[in-house]
Amino acid sequence: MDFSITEEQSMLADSIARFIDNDYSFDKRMQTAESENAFSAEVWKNCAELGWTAMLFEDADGGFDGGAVEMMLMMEQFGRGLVVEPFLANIVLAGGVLKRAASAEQKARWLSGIVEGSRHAALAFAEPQARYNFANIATTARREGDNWVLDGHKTLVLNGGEADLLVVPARTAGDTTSTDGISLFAIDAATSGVERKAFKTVDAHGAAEISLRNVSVSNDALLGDEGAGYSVLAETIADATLAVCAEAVGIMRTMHDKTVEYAKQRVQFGVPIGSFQALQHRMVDSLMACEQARSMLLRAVMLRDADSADAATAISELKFLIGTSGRKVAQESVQIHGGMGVTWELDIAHYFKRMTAIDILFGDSDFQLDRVAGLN
Amino acid sequence: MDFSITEEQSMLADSIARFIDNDYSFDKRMQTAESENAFSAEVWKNCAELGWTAMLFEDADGGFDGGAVEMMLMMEQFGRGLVVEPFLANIVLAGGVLKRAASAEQKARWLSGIVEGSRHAALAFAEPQARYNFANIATTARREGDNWVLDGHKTLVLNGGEADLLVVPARTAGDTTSTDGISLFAIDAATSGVERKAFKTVDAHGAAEISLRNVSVSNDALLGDEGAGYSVLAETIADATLAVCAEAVGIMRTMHDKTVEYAKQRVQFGVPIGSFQALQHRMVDSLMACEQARSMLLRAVMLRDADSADAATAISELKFLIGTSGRKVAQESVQIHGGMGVTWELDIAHYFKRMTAIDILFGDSDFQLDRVAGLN
Amino acid sequence: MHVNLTDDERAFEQEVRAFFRDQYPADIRAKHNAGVPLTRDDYIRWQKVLFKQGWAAINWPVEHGGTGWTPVQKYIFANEIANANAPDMVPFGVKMVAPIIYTFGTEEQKQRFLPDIIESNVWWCQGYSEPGSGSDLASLKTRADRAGDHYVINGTKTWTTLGHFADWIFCLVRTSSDVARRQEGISFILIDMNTPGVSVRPIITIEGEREVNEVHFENVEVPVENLVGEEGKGWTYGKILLQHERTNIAGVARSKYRLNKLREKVSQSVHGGTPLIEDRNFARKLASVAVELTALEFTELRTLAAVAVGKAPGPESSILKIKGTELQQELDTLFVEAAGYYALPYIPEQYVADFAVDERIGFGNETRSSLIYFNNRKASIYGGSNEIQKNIISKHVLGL
Amino acid sequence: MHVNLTDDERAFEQEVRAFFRDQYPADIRAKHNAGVPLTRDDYIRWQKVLFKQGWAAINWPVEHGGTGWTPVQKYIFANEIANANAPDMVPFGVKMVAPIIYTFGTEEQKQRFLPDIIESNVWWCQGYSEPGSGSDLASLKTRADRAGDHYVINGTKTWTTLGHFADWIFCLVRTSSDVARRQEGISFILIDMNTPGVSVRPIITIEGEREVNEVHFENVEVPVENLVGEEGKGWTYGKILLQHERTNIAGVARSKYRLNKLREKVSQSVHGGTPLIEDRNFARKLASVAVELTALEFTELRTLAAVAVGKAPGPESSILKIKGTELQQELDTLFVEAAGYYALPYIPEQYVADFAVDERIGFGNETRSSLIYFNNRKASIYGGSNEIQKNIISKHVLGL
Repeated sequence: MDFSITEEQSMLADSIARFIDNDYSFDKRMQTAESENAFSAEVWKNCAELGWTAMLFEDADGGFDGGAVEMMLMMEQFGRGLVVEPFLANIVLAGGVLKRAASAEQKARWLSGIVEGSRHAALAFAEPQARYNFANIATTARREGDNWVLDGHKTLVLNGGEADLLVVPARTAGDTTSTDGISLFAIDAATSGVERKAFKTVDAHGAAEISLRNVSVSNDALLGDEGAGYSVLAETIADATLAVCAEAVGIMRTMHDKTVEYAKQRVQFGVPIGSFQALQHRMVDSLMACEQARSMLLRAVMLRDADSADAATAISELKFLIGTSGRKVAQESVQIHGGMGVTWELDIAHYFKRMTAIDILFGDSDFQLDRVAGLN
Repeated sequence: MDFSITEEQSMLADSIARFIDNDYSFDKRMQTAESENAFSAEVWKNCAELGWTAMLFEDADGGFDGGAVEMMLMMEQFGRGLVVEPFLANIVLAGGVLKRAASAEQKARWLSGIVEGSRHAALAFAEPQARYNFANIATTARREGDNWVLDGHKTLVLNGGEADLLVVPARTAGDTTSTDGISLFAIDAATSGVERKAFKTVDAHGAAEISLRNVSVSNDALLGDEGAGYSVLAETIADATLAVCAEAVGIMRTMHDKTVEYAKQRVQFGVPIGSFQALQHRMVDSLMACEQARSMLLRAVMLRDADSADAATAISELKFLIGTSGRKVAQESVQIHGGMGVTWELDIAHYFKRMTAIDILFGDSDFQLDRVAGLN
Repeated sequence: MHVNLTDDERAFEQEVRAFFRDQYPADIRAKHNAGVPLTRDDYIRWQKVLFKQGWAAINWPVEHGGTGWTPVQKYIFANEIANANAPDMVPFGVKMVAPIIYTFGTEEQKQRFLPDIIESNVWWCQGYSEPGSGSDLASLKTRADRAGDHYVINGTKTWTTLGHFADWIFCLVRTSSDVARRQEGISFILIDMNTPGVSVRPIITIEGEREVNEVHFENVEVPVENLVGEEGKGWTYGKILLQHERTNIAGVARSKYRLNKLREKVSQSVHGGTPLIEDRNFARKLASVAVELTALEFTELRTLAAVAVGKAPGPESSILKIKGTELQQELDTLFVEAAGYYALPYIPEQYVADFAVDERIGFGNETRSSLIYFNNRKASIYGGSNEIQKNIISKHVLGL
Repeated sequence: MHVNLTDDERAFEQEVRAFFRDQYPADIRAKHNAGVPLTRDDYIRWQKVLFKQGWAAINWPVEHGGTGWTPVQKYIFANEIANANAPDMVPFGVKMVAPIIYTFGTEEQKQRFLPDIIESNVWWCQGYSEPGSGSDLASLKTRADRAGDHYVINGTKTWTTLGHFADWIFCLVRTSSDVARRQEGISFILIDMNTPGVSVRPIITIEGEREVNEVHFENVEVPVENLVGEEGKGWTYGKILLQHERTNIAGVARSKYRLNKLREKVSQSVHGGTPLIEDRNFARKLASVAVELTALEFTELRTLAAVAVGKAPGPESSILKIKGTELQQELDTLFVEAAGYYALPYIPEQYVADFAVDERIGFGNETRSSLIYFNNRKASIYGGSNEIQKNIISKHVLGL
């Protein structure tokens, strides 16, 4: 039982913290967020040069063997800085599937660019009818000669507009909700039959709706064994869920701190509003929520790095807690900021929107609690 | 749309209010509550003389034709006074079944005494395996010659120790949870095979566990048609649920008022604790809960008196609201009273216990919400 | 005690329902239902229809063009306008400044301003809050210095809703600092926004739209006859104004309409998936909000009934504001939960009139749910934050 | 960063588990599991077993008989004693007064009092709160007037837990009123309860049992050598005492044990009915509490780890008190909900040793659930109410 982190780990956290403080001001972030594709090539280049895009990959794949702890430290800082660049989509989601399922040859072809930060990719894990069940896949892939032909519709594909590589789960057997018969394909976004409608999300991340019509790809687009994609998908979504929870903990803490600070500065009735006991007790509730969330995060991270059988459930427990208490902390922060809290010009509003999006991503708190209680 | 009450109705409310204020002090109530059978014959006689035991029965049955409004006004006051005498068990439950199902002859034999307050009765509506589903009846009644023979076990029979008449739902057909095949029997508590274990409830009401072993009664013990008892039972339980909700509204308001009063008197740190904003806002939340509960009560009462088809659901909605917000108001009252709130000598503790019991009676808030949402 | 409507009330209900069915312009209805922001002209055109019907100023005294309706009639109207999903009268003129004018204004002021308000010829906005004066309104700093036959106004007002549409603004201003209680130095004044020195700056709110503004006054000269009532009495008038517009403050009828829409929505399958209502937990949450909403409806009816027999609504109506906004916001979150991933796309262009919803891609109004959720966080903040309302109840109802 | 126990820690865990399995007296175990209140002798007999094992004073310095355990060992012990459902040491002697004595007492006081505490020869109780001094402890009025070689004590202490079992009481008393800060007039003194003038009056709590008392002092003469530390420094000692006993303050291990018991209970059919766990809503509530509890367990572990590396636990531990008691009370309500109608019978005689549960009538420990729920409302009130804890966090952690 040890909560301490290594020298290297704390250096990693510090370097990102410095980057956020010095090179990722809120104004700069908003310029990026309001730009056409909500993304700064310069920032992403920076992430690559500092080795962050490679951090979570194995040495053999050109990475630095980072685990859940490293991912947590990075995402917490990205949360604090409200970073919009597609770390989650490229590294954790698309990269996560490739590093688990791709052959050496496929890795050389597709993963290396992701590790180096030169290639943009996306994992199309969601479908319109599925709500949050990522095993619910209606998109089909059928053999046609030596090729695979895909048909279907994918929703909310994070980084789907920017990506030149699409990782697409499709059904090669079984009925729509079966965990068997899911196969994974790596598809060049330029392939004919791929139609993308790119858009920004409410929290200023790039995404796209993607429809596939008779999209024909050669057999080496298949990642891993035919029909055996579910476990890879599950592992990857679990990592991604853990990642956004770490980001959320960074956001919760930041919103809480900014709110306490505001309450000390904002004077009404001749005194700082932070002197009103009703607000004090609510800010204490928020602090407790932050601490409880961090505790649950550390637990999930430790279990994940220990390859514990409980890790998956621990991540659902964490996501449930984040979903409920994160929403509360965010709402209280806005409320205590008063009118300013609902203006575009203040960062609080944008933290609020990101928290809202995180609750939804990979299944909201109700969905997670059903999983924890073994009800779905 | 009219929230006003008649002259007679307000006189009724006033007379009970006077009785509570002048003749039912907390000390007197506690003496009764701590006595062997938690019941004062003198008080009950008083209720009869003032016409309260007759209020809710029809003129033809020797009553005063009171409806849901009258019941509400009475129960609210009984709640305020923490009255332990078995008005609910005698009048609303046992009397409720008899007035609906009994023949003229049966009424003359059993109901008249209840109306006059001279006879004690009980309705055995609960069974151990049933939780809150009163249609779940394992107790059986089978014909044996001209007689009926009953076997089974009834739990938490309110006033079951005091009662000389037991109204017993038993199954004459159908499986355990079927709403068909439930028959109602009026049984002399002294009948052989009836075993009673009388006890007091945590809120100082008399009750008993009753087991029936080969209890043989003649055919004229059957109330109404064989197998058709469910609707009578449902109507009666609905009335009783409405009654305890009215009582609860009286209790909530009283606990709230006493808490505000205490907060004005109790000095800590040199000021009344009522000057602390965190407590003020929580007391405001309690006030709002009281007002919302009263609104829902008035609605249910009006729909009930209008014989509306929505009445049953309205009562479940009310009970759900009371169960959740009543618990909150009660817990806050105790909390704000501090150590004194958890002492036997202070009335707050006993209001608290009654509120807890009311949440459970006839189905707690979770049970009611499932009914409201059409899930059970 | 009974819950039924009289035959006359039922007839009235039919009349109102027919009016919204037949008179509410189809093009405005379509835009509004699609969540497309209405233009200034849309509002005015619709409000002139209400005026023509005699329903533009429901709560005004009859002699000024009010309806003289009973509380139950007002309740019925509120339900019908909500069920038609038709916009209410923009409140600043008819519901906010007008009562001050007809209660405290001169005969001349009444004749000059009231007709244009009820006929929607002049658009009014509100100048109360300031950057430094939110919950603590009495600390406002905008000055009105007397200079001969006019006042010179300097200062900034904020959170001015639809101020960019407005012709006139009513303001609380400081006409004297040399008073015992700071409230006593405040006056109520009417300002033509075309006066030199008045400038309006947009404030973009969390969801990205322009709804509120900052209004700046730089040496703005306002004739003294635009002062309403006595100098230094503005605070009293302002408070009375706040106590005035009680009906519908909780927005119960609108919330009921939204709840029904939500129930419809989740009862249908989305893109071939399972209807969300089959999720027992969601069904329970929906039922729970419905119960609280029904309770609030009756709390409001009780208040209206009390008012009808002459009791002042008083601070109890703060309960309506708190509970009403809490329930609005609970509904907001349920809409977002129902939308799931479709709450996330941010596509503003979808909400300008000519944008055709791309059904194949599948964005319907789901994407609107999060924007409404974000924007409506204001509900517990404006009109006196819910914390301020609790202070009011604590002091004036509980006597703490 | 890792979550595993070392081999040594696993071995320790086995040792502790074996101890509770083999050394915890069967008769006391049976009574305690049945919810039967333990007698004074039961407690003492059990505590002497712990002493024999060397585990009576876990947190004491080793030289006085403490264990010198690591935070993880203490965490393991807390889990094992909870899973054995064995009573903790009654805290007033070993956990409350002893640390004050060995930190601030004289050599003579240490030798005179500590051995009897660790050996459970003397039963101590606490004299802090007074009828007029609850949350505002510093307002206490019990006086200790110096008269030659003794103090004369007059006043009343309240909420004295198990005071009717106690031989000695430690009190905060006022030795001077003529001070700048009222805290400075308070001293920490030890009183033999057999001294003339000491009387103990029972306070019956909400559920009907005698647990706490009022202790009255009428001209009670106490030798000056019973003063601990300096006169007027009692408040400081008292505060340090409160900061002292951090481990286990949240009662997480006990709550985990209860949660598992509850899960077992609701997984079984009651009297042939459907197991409550099949009610999805109850299952979700159970899961939700479990999550919060797991989070709190790790919050506590983080605090312990911080203490281990020399950081003071500080006011953060107020979080443990608040969350811990909130979760205890949530569990209390779930037990009542699970019991349903069987939460209602009040049968005190069922809980005296010789009462046989009437299985046919069907009362099991269900009936205990409501009494525990009622009684444990105190958890958010005592030891500094949760409101006071929030004030502490607000001031000392948030700096508000």
